[in-house]
Parts: sequence; structure tokens; C-alpha cells
Amino acid sequence: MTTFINVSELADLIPNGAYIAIPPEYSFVPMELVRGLIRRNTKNLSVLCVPIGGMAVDLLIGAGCVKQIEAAAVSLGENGLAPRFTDAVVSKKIKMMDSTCPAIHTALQASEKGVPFMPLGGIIGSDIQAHRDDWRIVDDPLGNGNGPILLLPAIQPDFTIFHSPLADRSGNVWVGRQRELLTMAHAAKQTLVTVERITDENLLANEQTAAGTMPALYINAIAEAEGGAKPLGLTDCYERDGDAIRDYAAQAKTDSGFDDYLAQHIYTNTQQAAQ
Amino acid sequence: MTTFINVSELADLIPNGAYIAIPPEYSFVPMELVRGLIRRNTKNLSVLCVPIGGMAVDLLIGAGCVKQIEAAAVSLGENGLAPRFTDAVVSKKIKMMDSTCPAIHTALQASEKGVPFMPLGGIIGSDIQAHRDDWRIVDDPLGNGNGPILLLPAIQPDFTIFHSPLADRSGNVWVGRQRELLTMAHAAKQTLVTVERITDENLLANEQTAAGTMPALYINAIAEAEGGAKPLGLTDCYERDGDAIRDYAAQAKTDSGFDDYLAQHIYTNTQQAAQ
Amino acid sequence: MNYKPEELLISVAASLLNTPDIQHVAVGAASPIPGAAALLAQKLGGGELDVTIIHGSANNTFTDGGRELFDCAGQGRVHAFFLGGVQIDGQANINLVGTGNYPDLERRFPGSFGSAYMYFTVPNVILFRPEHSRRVFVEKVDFISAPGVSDPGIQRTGGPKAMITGLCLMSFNAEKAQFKLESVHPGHSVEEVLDNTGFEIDIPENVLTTAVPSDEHLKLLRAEIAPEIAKTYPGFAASVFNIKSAA
Amino acid sequence: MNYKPEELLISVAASLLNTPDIQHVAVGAASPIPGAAALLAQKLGGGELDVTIIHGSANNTFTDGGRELFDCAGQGRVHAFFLGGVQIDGQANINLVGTGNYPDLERRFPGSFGSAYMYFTVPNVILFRPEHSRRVFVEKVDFISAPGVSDPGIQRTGGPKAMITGLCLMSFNAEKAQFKLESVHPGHSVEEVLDNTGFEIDIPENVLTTAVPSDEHLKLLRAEIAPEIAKTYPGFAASVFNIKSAA
Repeated sequence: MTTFINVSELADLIPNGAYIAIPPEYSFVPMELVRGLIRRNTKNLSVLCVPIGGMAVDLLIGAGCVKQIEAAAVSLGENGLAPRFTDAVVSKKIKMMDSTCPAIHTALQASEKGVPFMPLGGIIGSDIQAHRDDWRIVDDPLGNGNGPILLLPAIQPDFTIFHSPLADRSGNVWVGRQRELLTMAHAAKQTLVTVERITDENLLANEQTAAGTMPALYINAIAEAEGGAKPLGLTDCYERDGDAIRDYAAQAKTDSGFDDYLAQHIYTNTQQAAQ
Repeated sequence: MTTFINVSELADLIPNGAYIAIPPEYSFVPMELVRGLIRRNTKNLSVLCVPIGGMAVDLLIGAGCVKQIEAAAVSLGENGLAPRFTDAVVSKKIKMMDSTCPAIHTALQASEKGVPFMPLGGIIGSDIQAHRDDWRIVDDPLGNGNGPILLLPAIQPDFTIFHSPLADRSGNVWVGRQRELLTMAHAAKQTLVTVERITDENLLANEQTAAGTMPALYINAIAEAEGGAKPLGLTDCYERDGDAIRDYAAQAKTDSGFDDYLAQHIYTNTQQAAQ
Repeated sequence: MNYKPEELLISVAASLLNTPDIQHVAVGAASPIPGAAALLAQKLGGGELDVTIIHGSANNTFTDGGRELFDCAGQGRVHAFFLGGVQIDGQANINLVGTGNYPDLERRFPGSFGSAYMYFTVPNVILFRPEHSRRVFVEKVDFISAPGVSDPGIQRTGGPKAMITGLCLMSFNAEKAQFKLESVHPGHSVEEVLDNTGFEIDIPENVLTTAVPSDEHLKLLRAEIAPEIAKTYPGFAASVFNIKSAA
Repeated sequence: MNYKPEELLISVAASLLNTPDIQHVAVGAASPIPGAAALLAQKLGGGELDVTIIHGSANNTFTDGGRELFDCAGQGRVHAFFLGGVQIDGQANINLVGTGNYPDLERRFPGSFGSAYMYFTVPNVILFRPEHSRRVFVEKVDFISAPGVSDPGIQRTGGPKAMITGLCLMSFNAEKAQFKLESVHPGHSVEEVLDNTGFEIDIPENVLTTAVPSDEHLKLLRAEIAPEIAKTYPGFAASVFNIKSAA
């Protein structure tokens, strides 16, 4: 059964040391929940970026919430390097597990299908693979002479978190074309979602909306959070706020600038978010 | 580039001996195209039912179009056994490769991902597996002590064929929740589609319809065929015609009854279909 | 209140689903009695039980295509499922393919469907076969669509828990690889069960009589479940409940 | 007609895409020049070239989530793709991770993205790096995000075909594992290329000068491609084409 709570309660469900999966920056990033995690001073998170990280994970790193990251890349896109990430990796404040986009998708699909591993083409000879003790290269196990192939162990996050435009009262959530969210939810033990709004219509009641809907079966809790992806964009709701992200990129270049950012943009809003 | 042709021309694209994949009976079955294949006397087809076959494959078998079938099951559902299928298997007119539903989905996903095989849990100790020379059981290749696991070689059909309610002028096709159609198209060398109608709207122009749409990239040719899934049902368009299927089930019990069915329901419509 | 044989079977199956371990039951193709049982159990549990009826779109919230049922089971999210069998033997091996020496079959049936996978991944598989005869319940099935038990080295989180027939309810003990008679349906006897079963069953000293459906359950079934199941199985609903589908 | 450096690079990249082998080009994240080149090539080819720009939803027909690009490439349906590199060496190894002795990095860059897979599966990978310097074009990369060549026993249908820099166009010969200078951009020289490259290049006797964009192409680019690319890369379109996004 999906429960309906507020964002602060949602953040409380994620304990210190949890392994969380976050979607890529172009949409559905649960920024308000990320701010909630920072506000409650969550520690030692392992973060899986699916497959690329950006401002969300940079904030979590800067705020000291993160122990380890797995990602194919972390960047602020047009706004350049993710400053807290690059600093933390070079100074070894966090452990970085370098991966590559399809390896993350594939390892989640392994959990989605309940198998311990999945094969992936390519990759062999990359230093990514050379530094991953958990990955295995085996000679074609079918014995058909296809040569060596990479096997990726299944990834099962404790929590998949994302922000969607819309949920219904049954707990079904719109994901549209962002199908990796489905695989992330299938793979994770629990899925926590924030939404712009909750509708009285049942999203599964007609085939058009059903096609882009994640059923409540996979969703443990939902919180309403208007503007919950801001300053990032949300498909069909709002564009990313380029100025705000540029300001963040500039401020986060230094420790003190980042602290100022937290004070201005995160700790001030506690009251509002708790309602 | 997707080309727009008629059903008869679509059938002409499938040569004797082709390996075709067909969706399950509950929706999207390209019955008019199947009738087209029978009309042009297509021979030696290998048919993959994804994962279950019904009236479509029973018709093709009865009409002598089929050399081999791979399926998890073939039946007429509430109308009982598929008579031409059961007769052809017992009398060994066709080769039946028994499989199980998730094995067919998984082997298509292997082709979708361009890998030579994929693992699947369960199955071990089943006589299905005992009779499949192409399947392999290997001891946990990750070396994590997870025990033996089944590896399925990728399945790549020559053609995926289905019938959809709607295509647009760019060649994008509505598939809704019937996501196995996407995997089938991704896995196959070519995809041929019939549709109830073609719309001037672009299905990818808004996120709601985009979420349930297969992009033209995977579709080689489309033919308009109103009622093209009948007498089976088509989601949101028409229910299955229970009486027609019951009549088929009764007639197809004997060779002569089946021949009568072909004469009444398939060969008579040649003119109409060729237009 | 009088009840039909189908209503008894629905009631028995629903009772097996009302346990805290089972939060999600899935029902496969062409299974009207299991489907009705799942919906009845959901109603009796106050809506806490998730029910997925694969066949059709009523009571089916899956949106990821035909593979979602199997992926969902592989994730451990399907807690109960029903399977049948052309033949079922004493080790709970089921045969859905045919009789004879495969591939030289005497009679061919549809095929194994997803049984070979669901039997391994769903912790509470309920075998369901109304025809209780020596033709069905054989010493050894001709073809194992899905094995009842597996060697300890094989990854297996699922398997048979119980079997419902037209005569009785049995439980299955995976360690002993044996069925045990739990209750005999009203009007039938232990002897009748033994006479019509081709394999050894564990028979306890006191065999219960299967509880008949309560009036309350029958009312619920006829008033609320029947129209719901008619959306998926109009033929069944018409013949058992005299209900016509709206479609 | 005058042209900007970016317009030359777009024109060169577009010319590489206009071959019958390439029916579908995909463009990854943060690649405005490759994106514009793909759209220009599509226009020049009369719309026959499929273009997928992953970043955003304009010119992106994928509907199967983030994995579709990679699945599509694995199926052999992506015929051209662009990759960059913090460092690129003479064997076409690319480094997108950082400099220093991994994991003891001096400078950290975003990471490898999908390069380690796309390089193996896309037959025409075009390396693209405007900064042509010995800092970028090193003898040996510090970290191989994706290897330029593989042993014959490794399944590989893709790899580097060409490299576009701010100074020149090179082709890549996988058998020799070596770049060859194809043309030097107007205003630059072979010596300048050699001075700024940290690895050996095959230099033919006659090195061509890179063709400048024709007036027709420039008009097309500015009038039709610029507003299109602005949908995905508003910042780039504003600075190069002085175009404001409608969004």
C-alpha cells in the first residue's frame, strides 16, 4: 500500500547509510527531497546516479551526506564541472565508483529481472573495468566462440527516489517517457516519490495515461511538493532555471560559498517544507 | 525510413522461410496480415509466439505456412485447444520448440541489448530445458556461489509483425501498455505493422501519447487495415468476437472444416484486401 | 445458503490467500476461479491485498508489457500464484504440455506457459485442478513443465504450498516432497480421494471437512465479485453467476 | 561569406555524416556542435538521415528511457556518434575521467558517460575536440575511458573513424592504430598541427585544406538549423547564432 505523507516525513524514511538511486538531471530529480535529506543531516549515503549525476548529488556531497557514489559521470552540464563532486573526489572525501551509462542501466535490469548478473557488450579494455573488482570478464559461457564478455552484478538500491508531475489517489505515478524510473523502482527495495500534485482521476483508467504510469505496486510513499524539482526542470511543468544553476555553480566553487548557498537556499525553507 | 503500403504488399515483404514474431492474442495481433500471408501461400515460416500463440498461428499452421514454432503455449483460451496446432504437433507436421513465457521475453531482451545471451532464474529441472539443446546451464559465472543458472541465447526474428490502433504520418505507432511490442521490434531485423488508421497528428508531439509510442526508427513499413485484428480484440477499438472464434474452434477441428473456414473467411476477401 | 461447486472452490482458495505473508497475488491466463478467489480475498482483507489478473486490463495495473509479471515475481513481489496441470504427480511436478513420450506425444495440450519460472519465484503457489482423477493425479508426470522440488544447490524462493481439487484441499511439504490431506470437501470422503489419486498422500488421523462458504462470503461473491470477474471472464461469470458482462 | 570557427566545425562534421552507410546518427549530452552538424547533414540529405539528440526531447524520438540509446547502438541501429576527451592519445584511447594516476587524480572531470560502450558498437565514431593542444593530444592517456582499438578476439563492431579538432581533420586507421592527417583548416598549417600534437600522426605528401562551408550551407545553418538546435542548446545558439530560444 502506498502511503501519502509530507516531504519531511519522506526524508525521515531514508536512514543514514542508505543506498539511494537518483535519476539524471534532465527531469524528475527530487530536489526538494534532496534538500530534506540535507536538512535532517542524513549521513553516509551511497548514491547511484542513473546514470549521470548533477546538482542533486553535488549538493548532497557538499553537505556531507555522502560516503560513496557510483555514476557514469557527474557534471552540471552547460554550467561545467560539479564543484563539490570534483573537490570531494580529488581530496578523497568520498569514494567514487566510476561506471559507464549502459552498465548502470544493465545492472539495474538484472535486479529488475531477479537475476544475479547480466552481460554487457563492449567495455573490455577500459580502465573503468580494470578498476571494478565486482565486475567479471568471462569467456563466452555459451561456448559459441563469441569471445570474452563482461558480466555485471545486479544493483539493488535501498531506495529509488524521484519527483513526478502527477500521482493519483491510488498511488500510481506518471513517468511518461522516463522509463528508467520504472527499472529503478523495480530494482530497488523501496521507492519514494514527490509529485507536483495529486489528481482525483485514476491514471490507469485510460490506456493513454496508463502507458506512461508507474503502478502503485512499486511505490511505498508519496509526498506532494509543488516545484519539487526546482531549480532543475520538469517535463511539461517548468524549464530548468539556468540562472539559479549558474549561481549555484559559481557559489559552490568554494567551501564558504557553498555554505552560503545552503544557508540561503536550504536551511531557510525548513518551515515551509515541514508543512 | 518507414514506407506506407497496403496489406498485400506488406505480406509480400515476408519471404518463404522467414522467422516471424507475433504478439499474444489479447491484443495487437495482425490477423489481416496473417490472412495475407495465407493468401499468398507463404511457406516454411518459423513462428515465435511472444510468448503465447492462438488463432493467428493456428490458422498459419492449418494453411501449411509453418515449418517450426517456438512458444510457451498455443491455445484458443476460453475456446479450448488450438486444433490445427495440436494436430500438427502430434502428427509431427511441424517442429515445436517448447519454451516458457519469461524465457521468450528474456531471449528477445538479449537481442534488444545486443548481447549473445541472457540469464534467467528458475526453469532448471524442467523437461522444457532438458529438450532445448540451445540453452545452457552454467555454474554461477560470477563465482559468488549462487549455483547453477540458465543462459538463453538471443532470439533475433527476421520480422516482428503486429496490428495497432494508430500510426502517424511520420511512421510512429501507438503501442500503449503492450510494451513487449517494443522489445520485439528492437530485437527483430525488421518490423511490419498494420494499423486501424493513420492520423495527421504527430504521436511524439506530446508527452502523453509519446509515452505509449514506438518511434518510426524501428518500423520498416506500415499498412492501413481497418478491423485488422478481427475477430480478435484490439485495445480501445473493439472486443474479441467470441462467436467468431468459437465457430473457428469448432470448424478447425477437422481438415475439411478448416478448409471450409479458409474458403469462407480468407480466400473470399482477396479482392478487398488487395485494394 | 446453497452454493455451487465453483463457489466452494473460490471460498477455499480465498481462505489460503488471507495470510499476512501474502500482500500480492497474481492470477494468470484463463483462471476464472483463482481470479474470483483473489478478488474475494482482497475484499475480505479490506483491500490490503494487491490483486493482478494478467488476462485483460481490468484488475491489472501492470504497464511494462508481458514481461512485468515475471520480472515482478523475480523481484519477490508476487507472493501467491495459481498453477494447474494436465497431470500432477506426488512430488508436485506439473505437466502442461501433453501425454506420451515427449516429443512423441499422444495428446498435446497448450504448453507450459510461465510455470517453469513462477514455480521457482513465487513462495505460495497454489495448485488448482477441479478434476480429481487418476488420469490427472499420476505417479509420475509424462513431462515436467515445472518441477515441484529442487536440489538444495538450486536458487529457489518459490514452490507449491497447497493443492485444491474438486474433492479436497492438500498441503505440500517440500522437504518430504509429499502432499498431505488437509480437508475433504463436504459430500466426499477420504476413500474417494485415495481411490482417485495415483500417488501416495500423507493422511493425518483426523481429516477435517472443508469449511463451506459462509452466507456473508456468498453474498459478497455474488453481489460484488461476480460483476468484477465478469470484466475478465464473461463466459465464466455468465455460467456460474448468471451475470452478463457490460462490455 | 564569413563564417565562425564553430560553423566550420559543424560543416566538417556534417560532411562526414553524408555517406550511405550512415542512416542514423545519435548525439549525446552537451554536444551542440555535433548536434548542429547532424541536423545540417539531415537537411542536406533531404531528410533521409535519422537524427537523435539525446539531450532533451526536441529531435529525440526515443520512448524507452535512458537505456534506449545504448540498446539501439547494441542492435547496430546507431551508425554514427560523437565522442570527446579530456585527453586523447595516438591509439585513439580517450580519457573523460581525469588526469593523474587514477584513483589518485590531480584533476577530476565528469566521467566516462557511455563512451566505453558506444565506442564498441557504433561503426562511425567521430572524435571531436576543438582544443588542439599537447595537453589534450597526449602520447598516452592517464585513464582509458574507452580504448581506441581492441584485440581481434574481442567482439567489436564500432570504433573511431575520424577526429575533428580546431586545427584539422584526421582519419583513423584501426589496423595501424594510427591517425592520418586528412586536411588542415584554413589559416592553419601542418607544422602547427604537429607542434600541438603529442603523438605520431601519419602525414600524407599532399595535405588538403579543409573545405570552407559554402554560402548555401551557411544560409541553411543560420536560417533553419540554428533555431532547431536552440531548442536543445539555447546557450550555444545564443552565443554562436545570436538566436534566442522560444522556451
